[in-house]
Order: sequence, then structure tokens, then C-alpha cells
Amino acid sequence: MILVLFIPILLMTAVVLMFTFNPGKKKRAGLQGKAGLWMLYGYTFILLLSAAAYLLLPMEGVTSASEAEANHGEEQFPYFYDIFHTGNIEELPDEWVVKQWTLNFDRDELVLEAPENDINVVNIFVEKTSDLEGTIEATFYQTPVSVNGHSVEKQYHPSIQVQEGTLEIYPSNIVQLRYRMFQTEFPFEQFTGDKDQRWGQSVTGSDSALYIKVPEHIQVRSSPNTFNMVTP
Amino acid sequence: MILNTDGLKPIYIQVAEWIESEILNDNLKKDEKVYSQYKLADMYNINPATAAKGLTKLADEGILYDKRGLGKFVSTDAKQMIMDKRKNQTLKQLVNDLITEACNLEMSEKEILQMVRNAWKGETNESH
Amino acid sequence: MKAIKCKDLIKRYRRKKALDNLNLSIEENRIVGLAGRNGAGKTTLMKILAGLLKEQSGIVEVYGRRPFNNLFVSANTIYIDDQMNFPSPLTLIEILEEGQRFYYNWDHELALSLFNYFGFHPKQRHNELSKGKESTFNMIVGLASRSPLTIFDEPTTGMDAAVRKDFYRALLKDYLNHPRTILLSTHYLEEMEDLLEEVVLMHNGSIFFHMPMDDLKTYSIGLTGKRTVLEPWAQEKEIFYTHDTGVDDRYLVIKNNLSDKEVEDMKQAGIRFSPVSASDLCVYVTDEKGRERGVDDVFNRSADR
Amino acid sequence: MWTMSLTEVQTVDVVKKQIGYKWRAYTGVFMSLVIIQLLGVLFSLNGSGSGGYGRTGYDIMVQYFSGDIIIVFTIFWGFLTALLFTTRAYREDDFSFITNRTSSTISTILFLFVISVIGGFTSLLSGYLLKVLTYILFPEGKTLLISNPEGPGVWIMGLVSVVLIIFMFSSIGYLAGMMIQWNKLFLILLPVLLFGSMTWLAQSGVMVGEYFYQFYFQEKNFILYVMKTIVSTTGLYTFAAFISNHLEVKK
Repeated sequence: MILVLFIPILLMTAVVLMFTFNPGKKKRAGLQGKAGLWMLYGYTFILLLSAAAYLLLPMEGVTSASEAEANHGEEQFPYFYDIFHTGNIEELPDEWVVKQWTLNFDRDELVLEAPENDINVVNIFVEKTSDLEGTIEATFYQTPVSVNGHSVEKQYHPSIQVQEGTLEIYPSNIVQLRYRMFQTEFPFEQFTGDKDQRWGQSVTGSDSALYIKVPEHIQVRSSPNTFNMVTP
Repeated sequence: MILNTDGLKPIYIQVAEWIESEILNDNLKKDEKVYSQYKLADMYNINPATAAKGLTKLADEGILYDKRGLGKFVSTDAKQMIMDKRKNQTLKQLVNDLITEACNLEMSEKEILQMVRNAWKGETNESH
Repeated sequence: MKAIKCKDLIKRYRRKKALDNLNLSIEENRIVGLAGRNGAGKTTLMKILAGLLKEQSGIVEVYGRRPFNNLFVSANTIYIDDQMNFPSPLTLIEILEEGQRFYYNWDHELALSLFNYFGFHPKQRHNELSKGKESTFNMIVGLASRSPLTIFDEPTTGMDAAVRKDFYRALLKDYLNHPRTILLSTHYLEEMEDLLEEVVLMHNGSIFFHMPMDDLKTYSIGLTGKRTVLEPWAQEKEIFYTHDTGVDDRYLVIKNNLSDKEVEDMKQAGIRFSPVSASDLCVYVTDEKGRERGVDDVFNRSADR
Repeated sequence: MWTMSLTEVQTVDVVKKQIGYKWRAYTGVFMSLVIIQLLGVLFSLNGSGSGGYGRTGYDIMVQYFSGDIIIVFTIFWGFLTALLFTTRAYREDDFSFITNRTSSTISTILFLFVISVIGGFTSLLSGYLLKVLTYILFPEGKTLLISNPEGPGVWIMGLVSVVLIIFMFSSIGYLAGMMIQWNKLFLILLPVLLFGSMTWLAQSGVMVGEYFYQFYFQEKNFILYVMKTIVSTTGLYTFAAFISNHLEVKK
């Protein structure tokens, strides 16, 4: 109930009011005279300054949570993973490519290792293709990660290494992102914005996949269900 | 004259008597305007109504006369009237008090007359 | 026009009747003293006149209007008592300036000169003042407002004798320049005898008497002499107060309606006459505990146990 | 010779003077406003909400800052100020100079409106102060902004709505105060009645608090909102004025 929530505030306001009010004959040193008025003038001046400063702050306007949900949402690509299974990755928009590797590999057998993949699950797909010879191509796709519609600056991608015939995929350090979201006060939004979503925040871009193309003749082995073999 | 505030005589009478003495010693001449009630109240630190009462008392006795809206003026034979009044009223009263006091002290008539004569001599030598 | 008119005024606090069928009428532009013992109803009457309290029944009019909740009366009246409170953020000078804004007849020059004369510091605050200083400041506000009806409720509480004297002088001076109705309740009646034009004595919520000060001073007379000598004279006179001193000496206060002859004979009989001050008379006539007994009896009774 | 003149006086003039008098006299009101709002800013500094997200490889922390708490503080400040204005000491301040109950009540109500405007204006601005402070105090991380009010029109509407809600709460405080002055029992009775009835009704499903919140704070139509607040405020103040007219002063 709102009231209960605000009891501490009520008490605190009462204390302050008692402190500053002096209706009776009580002697009140110090806080006499026009202190109150000067405080008000000074405070208003500071407020106006900060309002001006606020306008200069480097901020990026973002849409409200619900709108962000709409245009970046997963709904647009519900069958994200099917595309990988079927291998026709051309359909994916280019901006989803996060990182591409091309590695030389001239052996006939490839061992695929993805240690600690249980924490940061990366879906791995392997496609055997005839137009590659002696090299392996790996591309990491991710639906754009956005916070309330603001696409993040740094993107995550796993690290890949080839050593004596084994392709190691291991997680790289986590991308730390800190954001401050300035929300306009409720009176400004009461009559315009969709208030219900005010506190909602949405981070989109949960789907990611690592697509590896290997030359046709290479035999790929790994521990069970670390990757999916693409069947075009 | 300082008002004797705790004496028997009411203030307004004392004020009236003061004006009479002013007339007697010619500080206030015939047909001269007398102090207004407010001036008197200011001088003696008393309520103007009391001062006015003193002035009206003198006006009733004819010592002062009223000029519409201008205030009170000394009437022509004011001085004479005050002298007569003082003779047969105030002086008479003083004599009576003298006699009462003399009887209290069981003095004979001769002794009291002698005192008066000496006092008279003392007074007359000084005034000549 | 009458400044103040009260007819069968009743005011009740819970059970006690603060004002009991009070009738009073005061002409305008007079300085009137309101005397009476504590609890006689002086303050209640004044607060009703100032429009602060509501009367239970009866008619009360200030300049022809009912004071309670009346802006006209409030604009033309000022009520000064020791509970005057001004908001603490205002310094004394600022309070005077507020007075200047509110009161139409306010004389700021007078206020400032009195302010300096009585040695106030502009930056002082009202709740920092001592009792006497506070009364003095309130008095300045009362005087400077020049309200057609100025009511002082015991204005001199806490004032020292010198300040009281200055106050009476200032009051008279300003009254002479700007006559107005001034109602003063006081316990220092003897100090104001020359200042007041009329005296209203209140007792048990009603008016005991209301007469000009001059009449009040000669209303009674004090007789001192042997009890035996005084006895016959005092038979049919209205006695206000008796007090025995010494072996057989007595002091009597009686109504002053003696003929000159009687005065002469009494003087012959060795009875001494002395004036009775207005304030003493007020004390005598409102003596609840009966004519004879005084506070001495409290001690006498304990002594002879 | 100066003749003493009786002055006819209009309530309007007296009320004007009284408002000026209160402005100069009750500076404590502004002091408490500034302190309240600074406390509000302090409260809001640690953010009014945050969200953390662990997507594959991401650790995203979003902290929300909004001046809402400051506005709520100011609303309660309006309520309490009005309540305190009904205490005897304040009413008697008026009676040191020219007044009657009507002019005293009207000037108090108008003064409360003036400070509601100031309270509303500063509370909205304090949101900017909060945000600038967060920007300075927590420099790391990007600042995102959700839908600034599109134009001055929206801002003005926001200001009007805050002022009206503060003024309404001050009318609630003023009425509560007057009832308490009328009979000290209300000091206990009012809160008991209020919370008692709310909890009792809550059992039978009627959430009074919620309903009150929706009725005012979630009214999307501006005109309707203005009407609602103004009607309630006038109603409450008239009732309070009615009571104050019968209160004696300086018993």
C-alpha cells in the first residue's frame, strides 16, 4: 500500500518541518530571519543551472521500453536457429555478424573442443562445404543487443584457436556494460507517454551462434552434442 | 507650580488656582488668551478633560470669558474678582483653621492675637 | 458616536461566567482606565471588544459594529497584550514595517523615534526580548498604529518605573496630537490617575462603577481618629473600609457626602481627614473577604494558636 | 487639529497585505522546502530502480534515475505545511495585525497556493539537478534518456499537474488541521478512521488507496485531471474555512 511505503518519508518530512518552523515563542538561534528566503533563491538558481547543464549532457534518446521491445524483438526472427540448421545464413542481415575468423587447416580431421560451454552457451554449427580448401571459416552471429532500443557499443564473441588439429572455442571475458537511464518524472508522462511501461526495461539480443565452415573432406569429431552438423 | 497629586484638593481646582495666581501677578493680562486645555494638559501631564474642567470653573465664576472657537480670555475685572474671592474664601478658611489649631493647644485669645501681630510686623518689615 | 457599547453582555467559560450581564458605554476620544482584580473579566471584555472572542449573548458594538470576526473593527482597533506574538523570522524593525503596511493611520516616524528612544536594536527579535522590553515594544506598536480604538491589556507588565513614566507621557503626548479612544487595563491605577479621564471598575464579570477620574478621587474620604470618637459619626455613613491601628486608633473610609458643617464638627472632634486614592478605593470596594478582615488576620490567627 | 478618521477597509486589500506578510514572515516554509527536496535528491541518488542482465557473454547493469521521489516528498511537504498553518500560533500571528477569520483563511489558502507553485516548479527542476549530479558522481557508463517531454507544452502540463496535486494535498492537510483545532480528539480519530477504514475495506476487496492513486495519478486526460483536482481542492478548503470561521482565537 502506498501509505505504508511512505510512512518513513512522512516522519522525515515532519521532522524537517518541525526543525524549520518556529511558530511559537520558542527561541531559535541561527535559523532566524530571511535564511529561508535566501536558501530558496539560491536553490532555485542552482536548479536553473542544472536544468541548463542537463540539456548539455551527452545523452542518447532511447525509446521507451515497450517500443524498444517492438522493433528489436526476437519475434521478428523466431526461427533464428532454424536458419543455422538449414545453413542458409545469407538471409541473416550483415550487421548480425560480430566476428569472422579464417584459419588455415590442412589436416583431414578436425577435433572440436568447447570447454566450459555450459556457462556461456554458444550454439555451434558446422557446415561442410566444397568451396573451401585448406582453410576454415568461422563467423559469430548475434542478434543485436540493445538496451531499451539502444544498441550496445561493445559486443561479445567467443575466442577461437586452432592447435594441432583441434579447434578450441572458449568464452572470452564478459562484456561489462553500465548504463544510466534518466526517466522523466511522472507528471510529464502522465498525460502523454505510455506510463505503464515506465519501469519496464528490455534488453534484446539473446540469440547468438557460431557458424563454422570446413572443407568437405575434413572429418569433424567432438564430444557428444557440442555442435550441430548443418544439413543444407 | 507643581501639582500636589496626593493632596485633598482636586487637580482641576489646583490648575484653576494656578491660572488665578498667573492673573494676579500679571503674567496673564486683561483680554489675553489663556492657555488651551491641551497646552495645560501638556504642561502638567494631566488629562485634557481635567484641565478643561479647571478652565470652565473659572469661566463659570466669570474670571474668564469664552470666545467662540478661539478659547478662553481673561475678563476685564478678573484680577479684582480673584482678590475678593481669595479674601473672603481662602483667607477666611485659613483663619478658621488657625483658630481650631489654637483651641487644640489651649491658647488664650490674647496669645494668638500677639502671634498674629508679630507675624504681621515680620511680614511688613520685609515687604517695605 | 459611541466608541464602545455593551448591553447585557454575557460570556461563559465552561461553568464560570466570565462576563455577567455587563453594561458599558464609552464615548469616543477618551482615555479610559479599566480596573479590577484578577479574574474580574477585564481581559475577556477587551478580547471581545477586539473581536477575538465571541460573546454568548447581549449586544456589543465598537463604533457601531459587532466586533467578532469584523474586518472594519479589526482595521480600526488594536489589541495589545503580553501574548502578542510576531513570527520569529521578522526582526523588530520589520514588524514595525508590517504595522506600517497594515494600519492606515500608522505613524512610522513616531514608531522609529520611540524605537530608538527606548534603546531597541533593529536586528533584535521579538522572542529574544525580556518581559519589560517586550511590553515596551508592544506599546510602541499600539501607539504608532493610532487606531481609533487602542486597547492596552496591562501594558506595563515588566516595565520599570522609568519606562512606565515615559510610557504615560508618550501616551498623553500622542493622545493630545491625535485624540482617539484608548482603553487601558491596569493594576497601577495610582500611577495613571492624572492620565485617565474615566475609570471603569469591573468586579465578578460586571461593572462595579464607571465614573470620571476626578469624581472617583473625591468619591470617598479617609478618617483617622479614636475609635470611640469615630463611632458616632460613622453610624449612618456608607463605610468602605475600616482598619484598627494601635490601641484605639481607627482608620475609616466612607463615602464622601459630608456637609461642610459635618466636616467642621469632625475636625473639631480631632478627626483627621485624608484623601483616598482611586486605586485604594477600587481595592476596598471589591474586597470579597468582608470589610474587616485583611491579610494580617491570616498571620494573627496563626500567631495566637 | 487632526481628527481621527475611521477607515472602511476591503477584504481584498487586507488579504493582499496578509499574503505579503506571510511571505516575509514564514521563511521557514521555504527552508523546509529546500531541505526536503535536497533530501529527496539524496534519496534518489542511489537510483530508483536498476536491472541486471546476463546474456551470453554480457553483464549489463542499467540504473534508473528519476525525480519522482522528490515530487512525492514535496507533495507531503505541502500537506504538512498546510496542517501546521492551522495551529493556534499561526492563526494568532494573523491577529497581531488587521484581520478577521475570512481574510485570515483566504490569505492562508492563497499563500499555500503560492508555495504550491514554488514547490511544484522547484520539484520538477530538482529532477534535473539529480540527473546532473548522477552524471558527475558516477561518471562511468553511458547515459540513456527515456522520452524527454516532447515540448514546452508537455512541460507546462506537467508543472500544472504537480502544482495542482500539491495544492490538493495542502487542502487535505488544511482541513485535517482545522478539524484537529476544532476538537483535539481528531488528532487520534483522523488517522485511526483513515487507516482503519482502508484496511477494513481492503478485506472486502475495495482498495481505497489504489483507487485514490488511479483516480488522480493515473488520470490520462489532462482536462479531466485538472477538474478533478480543482473540485476536490475547493471542496476541502470550503469545508475547512467553514470550520475556521467558528474557531475562537486567543482564548
